[in-house]
Amino acid sequence: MSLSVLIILPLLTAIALLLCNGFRQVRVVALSGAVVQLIYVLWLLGAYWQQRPAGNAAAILFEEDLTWFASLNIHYHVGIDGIAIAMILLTALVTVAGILVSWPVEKLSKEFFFLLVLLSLGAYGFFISLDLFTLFFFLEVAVIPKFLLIGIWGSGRSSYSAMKLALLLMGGSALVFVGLAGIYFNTPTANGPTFDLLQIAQAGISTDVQELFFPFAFIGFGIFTALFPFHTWVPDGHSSAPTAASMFLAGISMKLGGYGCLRMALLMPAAAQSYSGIIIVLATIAIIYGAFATMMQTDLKYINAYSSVSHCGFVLLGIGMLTKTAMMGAVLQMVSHGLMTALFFAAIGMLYDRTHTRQVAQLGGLLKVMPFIATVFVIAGLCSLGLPGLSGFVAEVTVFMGAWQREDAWYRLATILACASIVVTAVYILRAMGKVIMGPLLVEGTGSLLQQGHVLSDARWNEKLAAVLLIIGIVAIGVAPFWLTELIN
Amino acid sequence: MNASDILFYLISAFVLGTAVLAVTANKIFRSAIWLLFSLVGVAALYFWMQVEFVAAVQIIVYVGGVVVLIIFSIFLTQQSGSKMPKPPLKRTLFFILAVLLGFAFSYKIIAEYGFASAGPVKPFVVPVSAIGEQMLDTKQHGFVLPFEVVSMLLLAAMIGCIVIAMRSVPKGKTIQKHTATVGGFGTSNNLTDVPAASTTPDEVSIMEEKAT
Amino acid sequence: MNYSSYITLIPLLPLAGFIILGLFGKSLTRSAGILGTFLLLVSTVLAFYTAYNYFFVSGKINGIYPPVTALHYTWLSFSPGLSIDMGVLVDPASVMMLVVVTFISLMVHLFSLGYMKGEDRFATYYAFLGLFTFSMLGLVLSTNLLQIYIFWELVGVSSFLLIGFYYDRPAAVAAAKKAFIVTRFADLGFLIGILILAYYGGTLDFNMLIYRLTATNLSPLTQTPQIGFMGISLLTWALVLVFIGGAGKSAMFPLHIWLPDAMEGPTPVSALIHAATMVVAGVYLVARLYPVYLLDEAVLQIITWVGALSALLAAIIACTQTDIKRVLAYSTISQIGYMLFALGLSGYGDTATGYSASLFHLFTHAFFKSLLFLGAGAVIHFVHTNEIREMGGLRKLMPLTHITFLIACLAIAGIPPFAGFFSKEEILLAAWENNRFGYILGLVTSGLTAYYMFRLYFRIFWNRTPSYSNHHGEGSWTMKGPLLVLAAAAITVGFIPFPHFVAVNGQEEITVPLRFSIAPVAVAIAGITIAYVLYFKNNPLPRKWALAFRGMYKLVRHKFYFDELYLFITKKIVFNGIAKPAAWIDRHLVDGFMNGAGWATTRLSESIKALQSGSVQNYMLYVFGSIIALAAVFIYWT
Amino acid sequence: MSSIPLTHILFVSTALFFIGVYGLFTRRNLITMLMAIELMLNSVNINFVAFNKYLYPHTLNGVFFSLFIITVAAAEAAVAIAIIINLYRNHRSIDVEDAQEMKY
Repeated sequence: MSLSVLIILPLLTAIALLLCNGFRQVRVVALSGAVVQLIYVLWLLGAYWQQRPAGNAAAILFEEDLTWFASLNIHYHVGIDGIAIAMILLTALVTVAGILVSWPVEKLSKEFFFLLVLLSLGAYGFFISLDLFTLFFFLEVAVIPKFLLIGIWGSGRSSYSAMKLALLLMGGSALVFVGLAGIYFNTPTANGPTFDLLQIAQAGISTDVQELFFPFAFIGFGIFTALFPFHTWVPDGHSSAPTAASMFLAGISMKLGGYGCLRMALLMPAAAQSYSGIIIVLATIAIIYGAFATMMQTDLKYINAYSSVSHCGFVLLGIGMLTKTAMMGAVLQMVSHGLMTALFFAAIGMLYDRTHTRQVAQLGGLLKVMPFIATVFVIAGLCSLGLPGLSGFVAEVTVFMGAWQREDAWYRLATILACASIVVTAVYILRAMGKVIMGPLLVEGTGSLLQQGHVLSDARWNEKLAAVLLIIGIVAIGVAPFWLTELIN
Repeated sequence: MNASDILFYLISAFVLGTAVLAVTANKIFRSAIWLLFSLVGVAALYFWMQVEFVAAVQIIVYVGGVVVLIIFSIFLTQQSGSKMPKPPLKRTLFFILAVLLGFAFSYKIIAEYGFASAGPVKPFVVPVSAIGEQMLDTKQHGFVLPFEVVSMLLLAAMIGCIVIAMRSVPKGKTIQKHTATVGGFGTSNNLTDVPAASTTPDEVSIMEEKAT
Repeated sequence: MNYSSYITLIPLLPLAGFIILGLFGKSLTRSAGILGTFLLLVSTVLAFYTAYNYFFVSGKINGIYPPVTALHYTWLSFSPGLSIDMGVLVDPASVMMLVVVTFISLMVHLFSLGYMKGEDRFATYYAFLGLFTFSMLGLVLSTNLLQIYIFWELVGVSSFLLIGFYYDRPAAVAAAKKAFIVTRFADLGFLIGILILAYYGGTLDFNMLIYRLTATNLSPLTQTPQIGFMGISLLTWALVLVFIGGAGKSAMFPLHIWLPDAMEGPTPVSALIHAATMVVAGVYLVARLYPVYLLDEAVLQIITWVGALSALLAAIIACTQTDIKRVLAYSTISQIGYMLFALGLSGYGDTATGYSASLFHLFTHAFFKSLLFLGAGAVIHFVHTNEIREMGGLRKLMPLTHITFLIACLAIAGIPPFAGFFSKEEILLAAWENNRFGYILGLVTSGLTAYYMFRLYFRIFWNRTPSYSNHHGEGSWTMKGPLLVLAAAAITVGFIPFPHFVAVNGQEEITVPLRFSIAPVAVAIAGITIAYVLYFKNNPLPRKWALAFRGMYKLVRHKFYFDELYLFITKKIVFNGIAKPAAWIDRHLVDGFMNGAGWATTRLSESIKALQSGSVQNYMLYVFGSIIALAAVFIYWT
Repeated sequence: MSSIPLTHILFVSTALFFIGVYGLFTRRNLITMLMAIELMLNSVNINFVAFNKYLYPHTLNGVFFSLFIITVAAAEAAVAIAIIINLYRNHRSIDVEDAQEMKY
């Protein structure tokens, strides 16, 4: 049982991709790599579950520790707890789905799949790292492919979006690095400064240092997960990105930030406590304001991107509330939002492939011509608006229950406002759904294409498989959340 | 002041005078000739300092090699007799002032420091054999490693010269004037070698449609 | 008695139907409906079996029917003691609802076999019906506040799907959205109420919550009433918020606007969801938490007034509507208002009569209202219009429908011995004992109900000679059968000694004195008479009356302009006032700041890029200048 | 033995260096700029030899340095001229002002 396999497998896949010839080979290799990875992750999950009842109460399992760079005491130290394995599972699922959805990508397919695999590699490495430097390293590994994916395969103002996204995320990781370096130099451990999470947690960071460096690390990670004033890369980036990149971006990449914020809040509890008011204000603004901004969007991808801002606000709200339940809710929300938004983007991508428009006003009644895709769209929408039985509800209600445990009146007010967003969410989701899926059939973008005999076909096998995979995840959490909450606990 | 001293000042005056002429002469060919004299003067300075081997190398390499190379390149590139455009007066004045200032600054430093020359304790003799032995010596004060490095450098320079000077423009390709775009997305073109037009979404999706 | 062996099957069978029909419905076509109906039949039989076991085999213990938690497991655990436990709660109210829901649903399933025949998405329709039935049964059997919330949302979404079943009709889509969003808005109150109750009660379980709040002073909610918000105690807040959720689902004023529009769905769906089952969920919710509500009389009084007001206003509006289904929808609002009115009467000191009467009315109403809807469905199926002004004289063409519709009208008007009479009597009795003003309101509503129902009846079945030919008959027996069964129920269910079974604290029968019935029956007959005068024959009287009260008529005809008010709030305030500025701020201020930062950087680099001149000599100048400067620094400053 | 102090030789070499600098800046012809560079290199060589002779007469390090510098200078001159010729081919000019593509 080795966690390094999680990194080695994508690496091997990436190398194999470089040796491939022709896009048919490339996609098969990429898919099989992702599927093997998914199987391995499931196996890992099984192994993890076997450890717990066996009385293994250690916080971190499957540790591996290698000295990487001795003079700075940087280690390759990996290990997982329940939160990490939940995120890894999410990554594996979204990766397989993303590769399936990009099945027909012919343009520079080798580079495309290479970058996708690289992005997933960065995410895996990030989630299993226990060394802050390795963590940061993998965070950076995950940033660069996004820039290229959007810049090269994107649509619309792709270079602008790619630039914006890369610059903001780079700025975020610069802040993260300042925070991490601050922790590194100010932790009194026996053998000098260390990046090791466990040792730092054991040694404890003094309150002054926490309060100085927590904002850096938190805002830095926060930018990745659409913290309020730094969220503007989300709509532009997502809307310009190709379908799979949107899925990866929202499904995996934004979760890097949430996971990082959570780790920082757990590592520096004193500072998290003193800054929690600010975090909650920003998170509440993101939730409400993101939701209202979504109502006015006319492009399907913008709708989902803004709703991501709103939904990721729940992650930050859960973290900022600092109660155990709320934090669990934050993790649930990360997993749930990852699956849901990936599904949503996949559905939008499928619609766009056929109709060549994403404007709500130009679409209508698609249930008639592509029932499968429309159903996927409806399921994603219902999950987004927090329908019980799908994962969104479980996550949101957990966040609310946890948030309500803070007795302060202002925290309560923030919680109520956050609750109110479920109504706004319902409004924008139903507006989009009512127009695009229901109503009279209308496809303006391809009026001419239709006349030329193009048929608006329903989903192909690869798209069906991708959607079904994600829906299984959503329903598995929504119908039986206990397995996931037990895992996270 | 003995004859040796006078000789030194004479040589110095010669070196500096010809150097000034070399950098101010109107015609490029003359400039090269003045440079030649100046370099010969430097060689004379080495003789005066009793390092005959260096002086000999100076004459062989500089006078016999570099200057000849320069003259060749003059012949290759333009009419040797034509006058070069004079630099604008403002520029000339500015640099004369700047150079004088720099010289004064250096002069001051050198004069202040003084280099306590108690006179040579030991006469400075440079036998060629000593140079040769030390050059190829592998022991502590040997220079064999720099020697080898320099020989590699010379080889590299030789090949490099040939490659640079011989590179001819391949047929069918015009030299692209590389216009760098600020903040633009040059990467996509470099990476892909695909015309930018094909990145429009419609074509991509049409391609995807065809693929299935 | 151990119910767990089969009671979970009751909701799970319709769910199985939903999954099977949802996934494989395409290939089943006609048999989809039969499969769905069969699964529901099994459920119904099980539900009746459960009721039989519960009421007659297990019987009373200490004078009351004890609540039994038949199944219980932790679904989602928040913190120690606080978790969503999925379970099955069997108590008189839930068993009663179980019977009602399965029975009405079965009737609707049967009816739809004929009514929806030949529809494109026949299997999908049955799948959605299965989903709804599952959700409603889950709601009824909930043991837990959040469990009821979960199914609450699920019935909401199934209602959305069914209202929007004719998805290519913009009106249907708009109605579906409206229904979902309005109830969602109300659910927000419900959710916050749950959060308060759960936090201070320390549990989500109904029985535990009721025990903690009533039997002992365990909870800070009752222990220290001073903690509150805006001068109102938290308990009051929580109960009011929960009631808002209920009021939204039950379409009480001012959240009633979605229900009339919801009539865009297929008529059998209206019969099931928007008449008999889902819309009474609000009543059921308050009844579930009844012991807690008893702690706070102010909230109960609010409920009374909301109920009474809704009953009256909806009845008034119903008098002027001409769409057959909308009349029935307003009548539903009115009747549910009646139920809540009765439920809230306990706020005046009486603890028993109102509760039983309310649930009794819920019980009887389910039968005759679904009968009315199915009858209306048959009529619509026959004449292909909803507009009563285009109908008339159908009694000869649809004799069976005519008879059953008449029975239902008599039942809802409160004419003895039909079902509505008994339950209405109890409500009015409770009102008479506790709140005389409320009693008068109830009486007026009762008269109005009789009037508009018979207006409808005369208008459809008498009034003028039919302009239709009897070309395709009344419909198949799958459509007629349910009408007959429900008509039989509408006649008989009133004789069930309801308070004996469903009552707070095992309170015994309510006896209505015979002379008390005189006033309500007289009022009802008066209403029927007016309707007879105006509508039995095609005459100009209604027009005259409408003209005489022109202003009022217009106000009522436009439903007191509630829709316009809501449209103003949503369009002008929410969309233009909040959402538009938010989107604008995001694009121009927040994003503008980001772009501005980028722009500033570009400007800066533009301004210093001249340094990179490309001229070698300039570069050399920088190099030598820097060397000299550095030399000066090192020599003189160190 | 002469009585010339070390400083005088240094003055000469400094003067030669600045004459080179002057040429480097005022000339626009690449070949003449190269010549100026040669002058500067020579002045450095003079320094090395002079320091060796006056301050460390028992070693030969300065001499070696000047020898290596001469070698490197020769290589440099050759490469520079190759570049100049290439430039001339592309631009038909060896004026430094004409070769300004490498700007922003």
